[in-house]
Amino acid sequence: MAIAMNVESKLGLDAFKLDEESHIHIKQGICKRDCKEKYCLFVCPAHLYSVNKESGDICVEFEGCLECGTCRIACRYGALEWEYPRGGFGVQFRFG
Amino acid sequence: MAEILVFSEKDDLAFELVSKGRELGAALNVGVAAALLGEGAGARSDEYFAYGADRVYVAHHPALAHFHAEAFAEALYQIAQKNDAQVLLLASTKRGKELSPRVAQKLGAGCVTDATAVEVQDGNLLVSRYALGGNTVASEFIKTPHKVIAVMPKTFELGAKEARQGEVVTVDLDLKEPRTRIVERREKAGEAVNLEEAEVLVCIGRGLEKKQDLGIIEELARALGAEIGCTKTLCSDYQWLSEDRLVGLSGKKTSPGLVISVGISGQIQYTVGIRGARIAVAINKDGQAPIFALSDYGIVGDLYQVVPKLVEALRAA
Amino acid sequence: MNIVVCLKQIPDLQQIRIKDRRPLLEGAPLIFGDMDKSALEEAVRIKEKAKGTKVTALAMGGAKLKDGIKEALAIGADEAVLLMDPPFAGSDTMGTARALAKAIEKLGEHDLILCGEGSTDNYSGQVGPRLAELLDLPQITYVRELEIEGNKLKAVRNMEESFEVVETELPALVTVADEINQPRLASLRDILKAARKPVQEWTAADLGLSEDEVGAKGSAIETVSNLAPEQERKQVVFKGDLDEVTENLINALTKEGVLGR
Amino acid sequence: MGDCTDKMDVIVVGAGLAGLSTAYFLADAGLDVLVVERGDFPGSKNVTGGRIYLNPVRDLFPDLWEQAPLERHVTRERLTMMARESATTVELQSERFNRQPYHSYTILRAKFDRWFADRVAEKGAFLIPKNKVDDLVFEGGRVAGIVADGDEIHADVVVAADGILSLMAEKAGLREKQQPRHFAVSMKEVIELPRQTIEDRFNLEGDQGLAQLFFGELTQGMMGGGFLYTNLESISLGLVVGVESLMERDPLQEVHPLMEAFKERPEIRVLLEGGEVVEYSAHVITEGGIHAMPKLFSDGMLVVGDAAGLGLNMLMTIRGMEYALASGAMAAQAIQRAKEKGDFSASTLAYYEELLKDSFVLKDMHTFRHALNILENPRLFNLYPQVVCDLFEKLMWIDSGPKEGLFSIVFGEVRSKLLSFSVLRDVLSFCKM
Repeated sequence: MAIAMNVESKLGLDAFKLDEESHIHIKQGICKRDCKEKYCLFVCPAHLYSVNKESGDICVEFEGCLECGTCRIACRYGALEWEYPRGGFGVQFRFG
Repeated sequence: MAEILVFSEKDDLAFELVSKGRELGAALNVGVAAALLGEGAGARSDEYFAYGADRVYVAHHPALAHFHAEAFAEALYQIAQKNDAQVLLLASTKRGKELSPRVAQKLGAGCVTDATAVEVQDGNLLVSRYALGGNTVASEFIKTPHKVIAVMPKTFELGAKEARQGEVVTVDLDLKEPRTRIVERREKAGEAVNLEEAEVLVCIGRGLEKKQDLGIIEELARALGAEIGCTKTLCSDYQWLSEDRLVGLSGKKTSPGLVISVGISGQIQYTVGIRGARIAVAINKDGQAPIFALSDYGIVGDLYQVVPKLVEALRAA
Repeated sequence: MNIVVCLKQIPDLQQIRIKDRRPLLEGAPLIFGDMDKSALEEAVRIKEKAKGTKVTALAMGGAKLKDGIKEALAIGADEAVLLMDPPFAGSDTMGTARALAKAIEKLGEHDLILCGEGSTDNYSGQVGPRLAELLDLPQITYVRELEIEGNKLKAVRNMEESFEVVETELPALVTVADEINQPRLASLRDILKAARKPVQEWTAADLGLSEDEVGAKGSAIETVSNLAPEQERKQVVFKGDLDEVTENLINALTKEGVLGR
Repeated sequence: MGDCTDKMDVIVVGAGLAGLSTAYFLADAGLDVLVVERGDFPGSKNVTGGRIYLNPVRDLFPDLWEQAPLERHVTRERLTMMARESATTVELQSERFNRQPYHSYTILRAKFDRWFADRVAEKGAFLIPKNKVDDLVFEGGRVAGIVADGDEIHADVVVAADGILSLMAEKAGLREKQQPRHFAVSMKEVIELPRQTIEDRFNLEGDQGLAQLFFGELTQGMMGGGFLYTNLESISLGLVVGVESLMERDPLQEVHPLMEAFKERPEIRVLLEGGEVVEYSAHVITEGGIHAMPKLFSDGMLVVGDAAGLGLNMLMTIRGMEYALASGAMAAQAIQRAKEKGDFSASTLAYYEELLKDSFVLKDMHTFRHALNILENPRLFNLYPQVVCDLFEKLMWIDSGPKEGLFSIVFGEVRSKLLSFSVLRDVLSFCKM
């Protein structure tokens, strides 16, 4: 297997216990009103954030969240309600 | 070992086992017999002979009027004991699968269910089955003198029919009335499907956004003359399709000539069900989805664009 | 009413890695299979309806079972019996059923034995029917709905072509399908409380079983190999515009002889 | 453990090194301790770059290290400055590092923490994985327990050991919202290679290991760097970028491709050849040092380890796990004292901070209080690595014509690139370390 990989396939290596509910809630109003930079699109090491082209909403594919917390710290506008996933859910590292 | 004894509540599946049983019997130097139990049993004896059975045991008994594992296990046990059958080949349908261990326990026998291959090795039978949730295939010998093997349907090719004669043995069994009673049968919604038989399969997964969109998948299936299968999410969670269309670990293990997986990422729970396919095709918008590594041909793209285009092209072809 | 639920710890399949076709089980946490959890949940639901019901969780396994069983007790089993003894290690379905049957007999009167219809790892579905045979009980497998009234048991079985409604009288053995219920998650408080529930550990000798009857020695199965299957797919991904890729695909499939039959 | 489910002596939130250390000592002292961990098992949510220094914590756990599932003891230390097309590496190979008891080890936390948790359970602590603490219970302004799934469980003391984001410390009002300036995001891949390949490739004998830090071009001028640690049968390779420098970069650039670009560097590519990536993880780490620490205690609550901001980038060494273990031990000590007094108010628990101040933990944090200012200097990540590599390259290069004198090469480079006011200021600021 090649060593070079894109981030999506890297996430495929990790074990994720999927919850139905997202542990990240985005206050779209704040994103649209206050945030021009959209830091979340750039700082997420799992590349989970995207902008919905039609609605302009910020979307997060929480299923692949590494729970690193970078977006939580980088969102200067308080648009992210970020909790850890429920117990037993989310990423489970085998090496760490 | 005097005999290989075959049983399935479905004659067509029993014929597959008889065909294979004949091959195994030749290698082990034993004959092949089949047990025909319950109402109407024995009507197709000639076909059993044509596929290779040397004899059939026909048993009529009130306790065998309906399939109850308890009574059927006792019946098979008595027939096996009386005729010194040491290998029992059953079809791993749901009924076959609940019957096998019970009769095995009566015989003090080791048992393998959901077998995907059986071969003779060193005078013994080497049996394969999926293990660890489909991640691996285990090859196993059964160490006990009696061996019970429940084989997945369609594992063995149906052999050619030959004009052969065999012996019909009517057996008297000492059976108790089963303690369970069937009070009702509720038909499952949707027309009957048999994915195991399908030559072409179109399987759909979470890439499909709405139930209404199944139409485009149906179009594709029509254009290909295919049956439709799906992943667990679509039938168990969303209930967009009936459960007999479930392909994978907890559903059907199929072996079509062609399977097209549409909008399916390729988790092992699903891919186990298409391992037997001769040619596998994937259509998925995520080019990194593991399904592509498990396919012969792939198209990376939005199924809502690719599938209609494919239907159009197939119709033109 | 006395209900015994049989549970098996299996490696968390999501955490198994395959390396050089070999499964790496080391490090994969042990969990109860989905259908085992459904069996337990069903037992607890019966207990919640029928006063005076006792649910015993019965499990065979290694040292980690002591931790794992807390979850079963937290979900609502009243007590647990653990078959933890080196001779049990490596038991196949026959040895497992033998040990479970002895344990159930030792537990005394039982009305209902609940099992998962198969373990989530090997799914061989053997322990339930074997156990029913050993205990001389009627077996009702693949159950998706279960009703118990007094001595009567009514179950809906999920068969290939239909749902089969079956009745019997207790005692009986039932194996459940995972659609029968959505097992609850054990809450922290319940897990803490569960620490006070009685847990017994029985050895093979306690059950009057010799080392040849259970474990690897008593196994009827010899596993020759257990490897990930080799599968070589061509892995051709067509690139280009939509017209081009569909045409390429149809050409390839025609060449393979799987189209137009 | 005791019989009372309504009240514990101590509830520890999070089974990382700090939380487990706290529970280890408290359970040993006979207190009722409950450790609540949200992962499938202790360790399953925990990541580190990769190495632990044992000397500061060796004596705290005299029985622990012999059996601990650590990876390799580090005998080779490398520091690599990366320029655009070249890299200069300084390497230390020390016999001192190869003498027992070993100085530092590489480590994989999912393995280690899980094992450590079993030791803690043996001491008598009650560990419950797969459960998340959602909130704190307050009674009369003091922390009196936790809320999990709607259930309240009470305790004399709650120990927040829930990692760097410490939602517990936040809920307890012990800190403000975290500032991007004080944190970096760290990405890491674990890449499997056969043991023998690792030993051959990095010139290691047996269980010897290598640790390598990188700075320069790999972060494209942003604050940060890279790391590589050899484990027994894998390599931990990672890249760290300051969150604020990422946010201030113009134009903004996605962080995850930096990791791939790093792996593509010729110096790195050869080290990974034939390997298989088996895990990708990421976490924020503290860069703020003492400036990013929350308040460490309140009535009924203590904060330990990463949750307390106890991590340091000392430029040459990255620290954290020792602080976590030591702070856990000191928290346990403070709690025991509070238990003896029967008083769990802030004034009694303040003893924890006194202990930290008297120890290497807060002394280090104080000594390296200027580290962030130095690290925020972009010249560290673009100019200096480039100058060093260019100079070295010129010294080594033989052209077709006559070679310039060595002194004049050095002087020329220094005069053209380093003779500026800002560089002088940098030198002065480095002296503060």
